[in-house]
Amino acid sequence: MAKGNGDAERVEEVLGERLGRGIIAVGRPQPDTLLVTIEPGTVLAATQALLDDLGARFLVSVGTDRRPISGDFAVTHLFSLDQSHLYVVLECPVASENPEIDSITPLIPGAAWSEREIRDVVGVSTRGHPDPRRLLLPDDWPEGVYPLRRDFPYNERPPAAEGTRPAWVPTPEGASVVTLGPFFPVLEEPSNWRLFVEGETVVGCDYRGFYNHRGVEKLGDSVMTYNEIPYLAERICGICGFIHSTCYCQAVERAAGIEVPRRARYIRTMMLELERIHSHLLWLGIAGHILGFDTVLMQTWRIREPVMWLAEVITGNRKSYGMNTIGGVRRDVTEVTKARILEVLGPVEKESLAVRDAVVGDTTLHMRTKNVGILENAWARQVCVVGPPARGSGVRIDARIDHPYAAYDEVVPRLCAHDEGDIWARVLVRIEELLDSIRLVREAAAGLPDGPIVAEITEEIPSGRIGVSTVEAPRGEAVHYVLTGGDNRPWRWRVRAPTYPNLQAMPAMAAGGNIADIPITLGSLDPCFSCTERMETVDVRSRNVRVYSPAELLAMSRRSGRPGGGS
Amino acid sequence: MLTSKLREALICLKAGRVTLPYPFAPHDPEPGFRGKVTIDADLCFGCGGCANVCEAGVILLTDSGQHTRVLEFFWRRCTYCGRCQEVCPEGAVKLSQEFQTATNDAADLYLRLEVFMGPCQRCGRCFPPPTPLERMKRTGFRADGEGGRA
Amino acid sequence: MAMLEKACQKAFGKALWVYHANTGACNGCDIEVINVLTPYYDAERFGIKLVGSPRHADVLLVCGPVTRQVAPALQRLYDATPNPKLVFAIGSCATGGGCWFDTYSTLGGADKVIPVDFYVPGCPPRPEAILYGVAVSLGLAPKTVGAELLRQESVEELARGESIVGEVRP
Amino acid sequence: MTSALLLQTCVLLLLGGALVSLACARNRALAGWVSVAFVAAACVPLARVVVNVFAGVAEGETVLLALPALPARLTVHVDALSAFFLVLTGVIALLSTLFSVRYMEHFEKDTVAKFYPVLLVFFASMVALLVVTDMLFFLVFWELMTLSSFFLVIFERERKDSQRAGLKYFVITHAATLCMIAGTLVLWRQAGSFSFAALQDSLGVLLAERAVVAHLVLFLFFVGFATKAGVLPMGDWLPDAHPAAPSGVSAALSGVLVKLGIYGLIRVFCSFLPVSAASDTWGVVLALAGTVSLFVGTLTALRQTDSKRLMAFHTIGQIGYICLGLGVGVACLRTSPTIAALALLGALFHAANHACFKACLFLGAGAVLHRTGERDMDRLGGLAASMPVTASSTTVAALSISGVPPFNGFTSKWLIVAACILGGLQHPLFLVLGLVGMFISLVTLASFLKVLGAVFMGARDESRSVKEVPLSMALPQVVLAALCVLLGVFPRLPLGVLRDAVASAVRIEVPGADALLGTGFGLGLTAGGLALAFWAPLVVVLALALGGALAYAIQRAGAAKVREVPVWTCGELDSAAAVRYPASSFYLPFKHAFAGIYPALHARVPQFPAALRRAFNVDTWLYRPVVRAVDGLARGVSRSHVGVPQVYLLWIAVGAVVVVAVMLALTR
Amino acid sequence: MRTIVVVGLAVLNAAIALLLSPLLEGLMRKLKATIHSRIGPPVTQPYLDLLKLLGKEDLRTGRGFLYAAAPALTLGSVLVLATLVPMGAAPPLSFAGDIIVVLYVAAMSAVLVMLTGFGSASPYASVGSSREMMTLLTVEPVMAVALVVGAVKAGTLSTAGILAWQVEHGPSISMVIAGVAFLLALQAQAGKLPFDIPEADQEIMGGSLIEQSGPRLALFRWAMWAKQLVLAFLLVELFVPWPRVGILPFDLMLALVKVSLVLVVVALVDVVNPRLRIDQAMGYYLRVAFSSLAALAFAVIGM
Repeated sequence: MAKGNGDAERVEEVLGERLGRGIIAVGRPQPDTLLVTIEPGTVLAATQALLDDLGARFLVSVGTDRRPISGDFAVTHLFSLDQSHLYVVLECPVASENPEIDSITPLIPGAAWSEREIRDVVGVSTRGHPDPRRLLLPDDWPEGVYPLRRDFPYNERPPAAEGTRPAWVPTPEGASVVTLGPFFPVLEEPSNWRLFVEGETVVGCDYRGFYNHRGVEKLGDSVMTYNEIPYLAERICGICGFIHSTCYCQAVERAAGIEVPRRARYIRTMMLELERIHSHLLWLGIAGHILGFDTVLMQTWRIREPVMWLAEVITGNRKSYGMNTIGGVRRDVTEVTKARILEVLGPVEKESLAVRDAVVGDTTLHMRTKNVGILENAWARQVCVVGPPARGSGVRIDARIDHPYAAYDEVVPRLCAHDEGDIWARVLVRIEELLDSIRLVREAAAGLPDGPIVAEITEEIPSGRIGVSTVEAPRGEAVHYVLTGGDNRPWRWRVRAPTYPNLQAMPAMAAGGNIADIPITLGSLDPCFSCTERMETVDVRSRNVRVYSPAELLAMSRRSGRPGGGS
Repeated sequence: MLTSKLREALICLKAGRVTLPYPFAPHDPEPGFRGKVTIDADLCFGCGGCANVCEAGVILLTDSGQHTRVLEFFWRRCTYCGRCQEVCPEGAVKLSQEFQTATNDAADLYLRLEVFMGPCQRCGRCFPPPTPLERMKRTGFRADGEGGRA
Repeated sequence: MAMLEKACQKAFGKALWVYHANTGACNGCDIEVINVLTPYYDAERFGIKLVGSPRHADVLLVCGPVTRQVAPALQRLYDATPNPKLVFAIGSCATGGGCWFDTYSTLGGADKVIPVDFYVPGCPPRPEAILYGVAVSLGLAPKTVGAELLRQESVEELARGESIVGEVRP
Repeated sequence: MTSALLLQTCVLLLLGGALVSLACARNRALAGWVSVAFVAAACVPLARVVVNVFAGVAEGETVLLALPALPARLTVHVDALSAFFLVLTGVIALLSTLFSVRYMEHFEKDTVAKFYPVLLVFFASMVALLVVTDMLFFLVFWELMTLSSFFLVIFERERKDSQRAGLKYFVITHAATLCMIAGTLVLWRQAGSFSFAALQDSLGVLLAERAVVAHLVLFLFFVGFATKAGVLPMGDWLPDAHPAAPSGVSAALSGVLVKLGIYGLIRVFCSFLPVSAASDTWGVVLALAGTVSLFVGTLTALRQTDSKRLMAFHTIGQIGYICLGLGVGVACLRTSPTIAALALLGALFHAANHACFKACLFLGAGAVLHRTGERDMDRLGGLAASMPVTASSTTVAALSISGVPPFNGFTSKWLIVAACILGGLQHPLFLVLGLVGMFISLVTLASFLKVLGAVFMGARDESRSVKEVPLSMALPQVVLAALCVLLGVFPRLPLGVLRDAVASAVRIEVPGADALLGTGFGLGLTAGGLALAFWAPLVVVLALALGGALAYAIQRAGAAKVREVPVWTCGELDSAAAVRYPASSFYLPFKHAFAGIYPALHARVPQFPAALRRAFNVDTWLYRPVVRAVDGLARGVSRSHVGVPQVYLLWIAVGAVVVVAVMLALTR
Repeated sequence: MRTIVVVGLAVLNAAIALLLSPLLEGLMRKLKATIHSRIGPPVTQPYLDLLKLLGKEDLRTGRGFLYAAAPALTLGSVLVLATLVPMGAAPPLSFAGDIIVVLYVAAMSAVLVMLTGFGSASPYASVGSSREMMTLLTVEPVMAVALVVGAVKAGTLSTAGILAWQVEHGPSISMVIAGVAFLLALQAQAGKLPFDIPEADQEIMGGSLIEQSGPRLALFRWAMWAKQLVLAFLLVELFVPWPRVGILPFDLMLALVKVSLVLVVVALVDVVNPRLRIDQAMGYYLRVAFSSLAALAFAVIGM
């Protein structure tokens, strides 16, 4: 990361010029992470500088309740300098008396949800936010109750507020509303889209999501330890569970400076790519299903099924593998399973190629996907779209290449991008990635080094450290941010799923389209609401358990059963 | 376009009919599959490690009387992560290969184990009497250690 | 006429139309539910098919813990489905709330909001497990689980020579 | 009593009614009921005349007045064709007057003094022009009819759109009248008389000697009558004028007034025009003009969201059907008289049917307007529950106009389309026209499903409480809807009568009803012993009833319980107003495809100097003197100031002189 | 005597439409499943579906006589259509309706479905009905042209007349083109992909029928299956009636075999296509309609 060093200095320099005394402190928690603490009043200037002078890409904003430690809140904006392989963490302390900070949404449309979420969960409001409606709490949630504040118990269910109505955008004149969801056949998950239509033409839409908000984070607040959270992270999303658990583990490992053995990194890479294979095949089928082309669904899922069986062989479960743990993986890939992997991949590759050849020339599919649901490159950048939707619009980002993790420094993926920005481009990106993933799994299997699969953790994870990790999920880049705490738990764990920014691009893609195009347009984002609507996390249950080596942990954990908690 | 349709048809026809005979013939999971939780009552000494690591809070520990510890598995919400199996020092808790657990009654998804045990008065740690004879010898210890073991 | 009525009732189990409701699940179960319809498992063998409107449904497949936001909608969904109907709770979240059974923004399992007829635990349940659940509901297969009450012998019982270890209540 | 006497009684009753209603115009309800009484009374002698005619009581022409100088004679003669149109006039006049009594309540500001008298004069003029057989008097009554209907159109004269509609109506119809005058003058020069018989002969002579002039004359008549009938492009006044008038009048305008254009066309092209190559040509022209208006009119109607405007465009479309049938009939007169007779039969039957369902639809739209104050269908919805009678009768009428079997619209369309296809065996062009007719029948269906879907079905707006209209408004709708069903299911009787009408109009021998329509209880068209087409509504209705009963038995087989539930909107609740699918949203992709078919002219209503405006103010020179004379009614007279058309009148007068001069020069 | 024959044949036709249509639908599903590489439902599944639906609760969101009677009338109108269409013999009620009547009666069931959709006050149903109408607007002309070609060839509008003419004169260019056009129209009339736009489960959740449950849904579905069978009969009988031996059972069996083949083609097209958008479908059918005018031109010049 020598390059990162030089660029970090440049960032410091630029920010120093722009902000002057606005900078409170500058730190380097990891070689590729720059932590800049600034006066909250200079947040707009800092953001402007990062965007204009350094070409930074916004990742996510995190709101943290630090009152028990330092008596204030913190709003942290994460940026990525993709070319420089550098994360920039912009931390703004916010006084607890009047928690308010300037909104950066006017500069970065993609920050809108992050900031709304901060208002919802920790109660730091944003000045100048163009759309300060409630984002993720239930409609009947009382005002002024902030679930992610430290003094809010994880299992408290405040009584419903009276007479609340969902905060819907007013219907444009002359249009009628067609509601999609919360229960809608092609949205596998609950979310409420209100399409404003004139005839079949969509003139606008409003999104009320977060029906899937389960309180993942706060749950950890009272129940989880560092080593339990991977299982929770996995259940943020059933399809890309391994991505989230990897991302979380990496964030903690980075914060704590744990070196993961190479074999574990390779195994993680293999699993990540296997997950991409089954996810992309799944998506192809679902896309076909949305278009009524059930044959595609049936055939791609038939091709996919052996991959699922393979997952069962390797991990013991078809999904929610339970493979990751801090410092490595739980199960090894033996020679036998390796042979099995290669055996399965052969037909998958052959049939995927056949599907590609068939689909690419199918003009009826083109009719439905070409020039439909167009996401302009400029807008994709503005709302910080990630993953295949971004790459389909010519935004050439891929976390595996920009911030290499696991074994991606040695098993190098190909960046698959198209410039058209329509649904078809996203289809092509995914098919190419699917084929590339098969290559990557083969390479990783071939190059699998010997050694341990999990690092011996000998020291307690220090508190107050931050770790930022990005992992390229099939849907795009997942971001996990961990602020370590005492008591064997993170103080704050923030997850940004890839769908979170991608969904924000949906209104622009929907407007002017046809009702019939909405499901496939939405589908082409490969949205994953459950990921999006998790809710950060974590603090640990009240008992004091340090992190030790697995053996020690084992011993410790026998100490006591957890009282209470019955059904 | 027509060639494309033909290709699609070809993929379909090449694959043939793949439907598995399940449920009319068994389709067992791969070895290593994490299924329904089972417990070997004889091996458990009631340490509660499993309850401690269970992320879904499936396992409830209550001490009833002086030498009975009750482990209740409300495994209807079990997430099959296998942590309990991992931490169990005696290998009493195991995830079986069983996945055919559908039922019409939520009460079926429940496992209750009453462990006969005696906690050490000094360290408060529970341990099982290794032999029936020893068990008989060790009656009379009380479960009043720290950690509020209920 | 009465005969026809009876025939209609009999046909119920042979043509279950399924409406899939995700009430806050992580997608795992949802994907497995769809998987059940795909070639390897092919639930349509049993006349099961996925429908788009609750009015057409005979079975509600509920996946996921019921979140606070989705609960009223789930209740409405239940009311919008014509009788007779079955509710399947698919996956650990829907059967018991999963790892979020007691958080501030969920209400727990599906049976906290609507009556559930069949529970299919699993995280996620394998497609076979879902098929098995269907088979159980149709009476094609017996249920194999029951509440297990295990007990180690106490001193007194040992003395009496009694042991009830491993008894399974059906 | 002779027909002439009966007709005089009828007209006098109507005129008397006009005076009496003017006298009691202060009391709105009284004026209304008086008008109804007089119209009803006038219908009695009218009915007698019609019965006489169809019973075959032969009467010659009766001369009531003669102007030897011209020479013109006010001759009265009722043949079967006139009788048929008299029936239409009588029925619609009675029902629309009845409807208007309560309907006029909601024009609180406007006095009925300018409504009922004018309406009755309007009816009288129509009756009169249908029975005269002298072209000069025909034109006089024609003008009277035009003027009286003009005043009805601009009834709400404060409204800008009423002004514009009135202006347009005035200008266009007078231009048309001018054409007719010009044509008449040419023939008059040749014949030296205004009597129909003389004009007919002179046209024959002209055709033989100076074909160009003859065709020019025919063209002038075609323009004149087609304008009144609402055939595009001349019928452009119609979509503005019909909605502008009060709904009862709209019904009368659409039900009868435009039919008189058809009457004129039949007189000219079936009676005057000899069966010759010229009739073949003009038949094709008529058919093409009809197809153009049905195509353009109906597709434009599809795009409307104003209920009355939509129906006005449909009038253009349906007149197109009539005109198509007429054209096919005229074109086939020479080559295949049977098909010609069928086509004309179809055209006339469609005219009758159109009078029923279109009047019913306008009354239905009026009822909705009366109760909700809305004509914009985007803002309406779910009225079926609160206005069941209106909803049912509108549904029947809508299905009729859309040609859904077994309602009456289907039977006449079936006749026209069958005639087109059978005629198409000789003139392949008619095949295409017939197909267009079938396609447009679907568009009509689409359009009226939109009306039903947007106004009567769909989400109810709970915030507005709407009641059903009173009996006097509901009854006319029910009667008309019942007529739609009866004429559809039992078409033999009306078609038998219409055969006589056709026979009296054309100059060829028309086969008997049995030879035309078959001998069965349904309709079976035969020609030369070959069975060509069949339609037996009774059988189909019976089969449908049996099939439906069986289906219902199946439906109840499982003894399913019925439960009323709220609409499923994916789990979230939404207000009915928000989720309602507005009329403008229906078939948008389809409408976009035909968006440019009816060019929209955005002409501004011209402003004129105040002095001119005053000078031509209708109220000052027409109403006020009359009204003042009748004690104290002046107060109610509107102070509005529409004067624009009168200026045009001036221009038209000048233009008329020029045209006549040119015509005379040509004929020399 | 003649009356008895007519009534008997009419009942036979209606019975075929009513009782065999679920079986053919079942066959189509089986075929679809085979293409999907799976076993699929038993061929009798549609019967079970119907039976089950008949026993379910009847949920209603609309009111009024028409809304209540729509399902029965829809199925009834299809049964009427069946008696106007030849099935092995001349159409029993051909004296009551010619091809124009056939076209309009065929549209009647669609009208009732649309009215039900609008009547159920659901926005999705309205979108569905609107789409149904647009489909009808472009599909019916295709059918009309195809049938009119027959009328022009035979010189009569009578279905029986056209059938007799076609049996006598054998195949001709214009009738082949018209038959193909009719087959294309059948795809949309049967509500199969790529033209199941009005139903579109994934977009508008069943369209016009979203609010229909239990017996009402059963009747609508049944009517749809029966209609696709009846129209397939119309296709094979009017455009490919040969060979014809004049013995009813034989001709009927032969026609049934041909109908099954036609429906197999429909199912095959269904299974390898995604759903089109309504504007694309309309454009497609408009093109078909205009191309089929060529058949009309051929017919006029006697080819």
